[in-house]
Amino acid sequence: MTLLLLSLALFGAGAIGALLSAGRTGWPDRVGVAAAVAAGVVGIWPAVRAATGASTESLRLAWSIPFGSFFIELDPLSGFFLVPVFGVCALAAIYGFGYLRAYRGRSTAAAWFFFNLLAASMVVVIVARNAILFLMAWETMALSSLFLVTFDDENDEARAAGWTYLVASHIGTAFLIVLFILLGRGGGSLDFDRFDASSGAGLIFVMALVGFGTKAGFFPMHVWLPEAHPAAPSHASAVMSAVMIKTGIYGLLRVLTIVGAPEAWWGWVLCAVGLVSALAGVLLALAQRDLKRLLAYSSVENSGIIAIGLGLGLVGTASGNIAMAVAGFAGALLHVLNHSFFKSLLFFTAGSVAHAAHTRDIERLGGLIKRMPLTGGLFLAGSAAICALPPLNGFASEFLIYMAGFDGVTATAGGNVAIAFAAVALLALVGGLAVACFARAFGIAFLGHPRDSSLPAPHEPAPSMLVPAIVQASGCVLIGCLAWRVVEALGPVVRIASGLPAASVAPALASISGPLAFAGAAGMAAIVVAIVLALIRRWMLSGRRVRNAVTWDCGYAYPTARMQYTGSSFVQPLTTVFASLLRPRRELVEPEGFFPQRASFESDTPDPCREYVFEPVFRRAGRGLAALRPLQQGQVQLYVLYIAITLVLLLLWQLA
Amino acid sequence: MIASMILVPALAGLAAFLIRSDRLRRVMLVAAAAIHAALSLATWYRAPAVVRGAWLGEDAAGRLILTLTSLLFLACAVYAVAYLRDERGKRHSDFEEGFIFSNAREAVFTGCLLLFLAAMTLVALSRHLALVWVAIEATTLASAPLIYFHRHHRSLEATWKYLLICSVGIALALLGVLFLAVSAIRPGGGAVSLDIGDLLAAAPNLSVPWLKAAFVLLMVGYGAKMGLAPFHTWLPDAHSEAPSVASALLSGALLNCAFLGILRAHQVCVAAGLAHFSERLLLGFGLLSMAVAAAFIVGQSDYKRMLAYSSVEHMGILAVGVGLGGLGAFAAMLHVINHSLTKAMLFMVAGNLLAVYRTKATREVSGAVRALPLSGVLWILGLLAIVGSPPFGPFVSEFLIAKAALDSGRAAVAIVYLLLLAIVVTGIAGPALAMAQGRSTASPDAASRQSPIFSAVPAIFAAAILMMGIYLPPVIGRSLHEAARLFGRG
Amino acid sequence: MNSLNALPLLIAAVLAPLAQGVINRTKAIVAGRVGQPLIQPYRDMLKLIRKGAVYSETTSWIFQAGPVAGLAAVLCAGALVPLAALPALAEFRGDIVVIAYLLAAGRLFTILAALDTGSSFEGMGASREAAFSALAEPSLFLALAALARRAGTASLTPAIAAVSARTWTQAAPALCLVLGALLIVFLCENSRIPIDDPTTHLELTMIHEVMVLDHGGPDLAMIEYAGALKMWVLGAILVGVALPFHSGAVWIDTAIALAGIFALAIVVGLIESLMARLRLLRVPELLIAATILAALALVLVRR
Amino acid sequence: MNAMNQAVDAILVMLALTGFMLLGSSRLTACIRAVGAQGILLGLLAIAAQDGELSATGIAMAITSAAVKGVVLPALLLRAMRQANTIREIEPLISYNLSILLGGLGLALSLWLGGQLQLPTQPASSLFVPAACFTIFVGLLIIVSRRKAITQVIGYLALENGVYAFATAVAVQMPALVELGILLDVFVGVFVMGIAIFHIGREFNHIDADRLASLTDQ
Repeated sequence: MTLLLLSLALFGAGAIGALLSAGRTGWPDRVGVAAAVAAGVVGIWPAVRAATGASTESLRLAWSIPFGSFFIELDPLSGFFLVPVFGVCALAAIYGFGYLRAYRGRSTAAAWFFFNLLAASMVVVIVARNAILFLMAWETMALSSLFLVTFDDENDEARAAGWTYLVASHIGTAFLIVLFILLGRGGGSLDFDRFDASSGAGLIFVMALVGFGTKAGFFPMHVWLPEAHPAAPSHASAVMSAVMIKTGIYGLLRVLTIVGAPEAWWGWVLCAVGLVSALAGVLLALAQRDLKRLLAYSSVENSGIIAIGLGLGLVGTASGNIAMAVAGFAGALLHVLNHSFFKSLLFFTAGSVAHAAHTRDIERLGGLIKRMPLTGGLFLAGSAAICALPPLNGFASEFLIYMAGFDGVTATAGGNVAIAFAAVALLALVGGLAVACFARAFGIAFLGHPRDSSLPAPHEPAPSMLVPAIVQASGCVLIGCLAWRVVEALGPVVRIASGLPAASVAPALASISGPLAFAGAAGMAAIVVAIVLALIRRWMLSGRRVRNAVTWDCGYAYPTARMQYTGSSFVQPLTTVFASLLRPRRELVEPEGFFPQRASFESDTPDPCREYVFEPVFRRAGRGLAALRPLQQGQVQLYVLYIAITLVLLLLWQLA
Repeated sequence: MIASMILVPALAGLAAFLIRSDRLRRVMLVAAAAIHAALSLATWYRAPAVVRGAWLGEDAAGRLILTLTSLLFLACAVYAVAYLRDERGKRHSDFEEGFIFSNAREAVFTGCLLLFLAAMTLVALSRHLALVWVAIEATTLASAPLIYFHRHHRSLEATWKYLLICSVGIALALLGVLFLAVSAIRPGGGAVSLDIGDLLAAAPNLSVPWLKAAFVLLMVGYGAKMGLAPFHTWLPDAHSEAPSVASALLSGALLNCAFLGILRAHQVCVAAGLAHFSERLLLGFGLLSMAVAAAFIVGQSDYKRMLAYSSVEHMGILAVGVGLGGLGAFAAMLHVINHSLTKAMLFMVAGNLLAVYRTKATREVSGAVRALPLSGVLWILGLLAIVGSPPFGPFVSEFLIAKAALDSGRAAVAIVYLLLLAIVVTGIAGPALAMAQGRSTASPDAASRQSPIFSAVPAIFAAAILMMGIYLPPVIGRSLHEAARLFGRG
Repeated sequence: MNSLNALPLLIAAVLAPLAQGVINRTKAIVAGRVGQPLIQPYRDMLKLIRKGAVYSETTSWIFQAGPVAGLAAVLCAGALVPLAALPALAEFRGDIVVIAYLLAAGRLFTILAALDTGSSFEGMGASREAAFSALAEPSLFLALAALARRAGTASLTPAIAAVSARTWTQAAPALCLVLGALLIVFLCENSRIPIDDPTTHLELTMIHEVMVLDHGGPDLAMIEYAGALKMWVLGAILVGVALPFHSGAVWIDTAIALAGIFALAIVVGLIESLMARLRLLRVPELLIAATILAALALVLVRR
Repeated sequence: MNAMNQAVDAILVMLALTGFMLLGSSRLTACIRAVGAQGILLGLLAIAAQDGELSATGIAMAITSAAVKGVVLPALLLRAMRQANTIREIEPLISYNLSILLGGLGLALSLWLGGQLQLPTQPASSLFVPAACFTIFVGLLIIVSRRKAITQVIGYLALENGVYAFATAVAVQMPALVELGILLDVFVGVFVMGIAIFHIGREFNHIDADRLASLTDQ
């Protein structure tokens, strides 16, 4: 606990220090990074100890704010969610040190102030055990990340994104306010341990789902996410995508632990939300041209996958299917951890690309892997991990979720089977689409020829931007190969999250870790075989003629880089299949005549939810409100008339 | 001591009209404000006993609003001195229509400021409802010239509307007071005076229909002053045309005083067992005001008007809070403080922006953080605070009001309340970001010429707002409870 | 796990190309030709292995990683698939998922290798491969899930072992639907008619063949071999469901299984000679149809 | 005693009639005279209402208020009118006939109110409440329906007169309220001054309040 408080203090010091040293160029960066890294290092140890159930400490101080109290607790669940917070924040800080050099010529003090503030507030959110404290931290988190999003505020998109984000998070918070008031109604206090959800648990669950789902990026409350995450500087995007949206998952889990025994329909709802989010996320990611936007949508997808896991877990607990419950919760939790690894990795590398090539539009990139082989390799690793390819960590967590699904398929009855089947099938579809999506992202951006000669020649980024990515990548591999150990260590967390007794959790976990080990082994075997085959091929080719030529051009004499397949054309088959859902925007200039001059096909996909739901609603509402404007049309006679009429009506009403 | 709190500003105000030298007058302004503040703070240490039948006295609610007013006024006085020094002897070209206009005489402005303070003090301190009425009347008279400081047709129009609407309202309020008097007449002849103490004592046997009618009239009359919809119509005009320091006082102090007037009537109703009746009215008008304000805030093109409407919204919130009773009343009293601090600060910052950008059109202002670093940041902070986002003061009170609504089982009220707050957020978030961020459209030299006082004063307020959000001094908390108990119904 | 468990993998490794030969021969016969000898695929691969290699300057190490990864993935997947009654080399809960994702891994690298060439032909093929196999995934999983539901376990070997003659008598319709779905997936994954035509000469209409246009020599050999192996492995699942005969004796079971697989090969050959390739736009509809078949199967097995 | 009561009733009726005069007449001078008349009537009312025990202060009050309301203010208004050289209210927002019609409605409303709110004071004419309310109603109606700022001031005066009339009803019980009435009149003085001052002080060369409409949200 003391270490935790110390790390909080360090974050705070970093924030203040960055502001105070604003005057001298370079200093805010040094201070901010140093503090963040130190805080991360200090904090991760107690977090791990708590996560593994070694210790549960709490601290409760009085607070003069009505119903407020400074009550924090570090239990396995909090500890588990704190680990990535500290880890990713520290690494992102190091990365940002190099990345923010791009903004030379303007003070980075604000950036580092808000970065450290964001980190600190996330920590408080996760340990807070009082509604007021929680909401304060929650909103501080939202605001500090908001100002990171609009850090590059001279660009209009960033400001628009900021507005969307601010509004979305406020509306989400409104639901949380209702949630906490409902929880606190009985106990007369807003401390978590005094909550009682004896009445209206269903309503409470829905409130939590909407309020926290907005932060976690569940469809359709995800609209802010693809706007905000790309706009932020990449180290901030990494923190937001990899860690911050997980606080939504955390909140949902925390509420579940409070409300006690779940009902089956919660699981179904959560599953359904997760499936829709995952599918929508991956489809929209598939159709994006902006690399970071693509990653943001894939965060929506992964939030969905986590939700599927949780949903299956809830169904399991509700229907007494322990194996399913444990597999579901374990999978979801492990995926939380894994996603924080590969998503930050992907954002780091994507940031390096944007940093080096000065564009995030994959249609203009290409051939990067020759210029920046290391970054390319790292991005490939991240892609493989997020596509859940064995033996990387993404596979481990999705494997567990599949396990939960299959347990539901084999060992339950009624609607539970149906939802489990749906989960398995759609997870499979999502997996396939994810492969397509990242094949496109990596293939178009890193392979082939550079598509746009006007871009500057890219180069590997500074080591400060490579090292964090390398760390995360190795993390992906390690967790993937040792997943079975990790899962066994997850025991305490799963116990708290699922509310099941330790006696039944431990064996269930043990029974999963075996298959997990096999699965990992199979993946590693594949790698070994591949290496062997590669060696065989080298041996065969040694001494034979190996020459380089142009790509076979089907006899066409003048191939140019612009003849390559573009991202738009790559996904065209899928966008046509799902056109009714995606409604892609297509600019097609058809070739005309016998000697066509120019023809082109471009497609981009704005968020259909935003385009066809939220914007119309807001526009309508705006028009409706504007219809009231004539009330204030300037004539004082009219104003007095209002008074007179109101008065007469009131008197008639009250005295009659 | 109480009397002195009224006399000091009143005499100073009269003197201000006579004094020739500007410097001396400014010194006196600040001095009077400081003395007044000191006196009002002193009452926290040695609270003067409230004497039955005495015309003046200080109860918890009065003390809160008085202290708030007087501290606010002190800050505004400092700001005003700097402002007047800037404006001195200039002839301005109107930046909307380009004509040349001059300001009212500084003596008039200063004098009216002080008389205004005196009147508001009287509102807070008078124990006799008729006297309350007189005081509120006086505030109208004293503040009208403040609105008409810039001598041009728009401010003239605003003043005219302010005078007419508030006077009509006040006349109705007088009728209400008379009705109250009638309701206090015992059938057997002989009557209870309008002293609050006597009224509360005699409350149970007041005649109900007269009391109801009286409350309706007072509610409408003072409501016009307080800016409850649909009587709020003067507010946006006055606030957009008055000099910012005046707007700050109007929104931060005057509205509270009118609110206090309504509270007194409500107090009597509660004592008379008509709590449900008066609370229902307050709830209704509160929500209505919030709704109207929300409708006009969304897509508002003039940022000073936007602030004015947000005042209407927050008056609605106060009414809702009191209407909920119990915890709601406590929250409302807390919100009085939070809103006054925030809104006063916002109007001052708006004044700074106006001075530099020379436009009230939201669309034409951007990059304030670059042009006026401190003011720009304060602008964002203030707007975030006013829409009730943690960790600022208003969040706490607004949260508590929502809690009061849900705890008392009024789910519908809570839903509407939160929905309207959300709508307001969508309306204010835009300007908050768009005006503060982006490339600056201001002329750098104008920005550089601005005196630090202009941003220092609001900065103090910002600190106070943040403090109210994360630490509520126990002494304030106690007197809030005391005040809430006056009309909290248990 | 005794040494016999290695049998399915070994058989597959050895005989996989033969199945291809059978298909080609069937087509030839139907077309009234004599056709190539059954062992022609072996000859082709030997020839390729003996050649040198030509790599495009455009390409990077990804291009060379493609074939290797593809083959490795299929080999490992094969280790988890039983040959009808013969249990697989390894079996554990959820090996179904591992098989599918190993194949996916192989596919990713093949696609990347294709994109690495920077030629729009390969791009075309890669794009189609990605799209169609993604659409095929759900039907594969649903079919397997249906089997798992019947067998009460999410492991392939027992799931297939659980399909007995009695099962057929009980749940014939469900199993037929499963077979139908699996068959479509099988054709799609192995890019056979009606999804893809391996023998077309027009790149614009190809899927798999065009992806590997730039590979030659040993690389191409690996790709061909991997393709054959993949077909064998998926075919083994299909046959396992279709032929529910478990005599205890290994040799009989093996014989039955081989018979089954070659029968499948002949079926494929017939399909290829009797049907035309679908227009690319129609392919998704076919795959969705497969999903629906599998879903129906589920409705049946739920009871 | 009884005579007093009849006198009170008579005064109240006349008050109501002046109200109709206000509504009906287009000439500003006529309106101003009507308001003045109301002022005088109120003075009489104040005396008549405090039946019998005439206190010196009471009489003084009555006289001063009659002087202010009946003489001073009308004079001010007439002056202001001449300065703004407007003789009549040209096309009001509501036609005179309609205003009179509405006046009738208002009278009905006031009578109903009088029925609802019985004065507990003894002895008091049952006409007090209706007459007062009606006068107030007339005031509001004029403010709402007329264009000229000066006409609105007249309406406001009528409104005040209504309130004052009611005050006299309870004046017997609490003299403090009469002081309020005075104070109110003083304020009205200030108010009218204000008007006078600022359109003497030019800016507009008209005094049409409905053309003071540049501040809107449209």
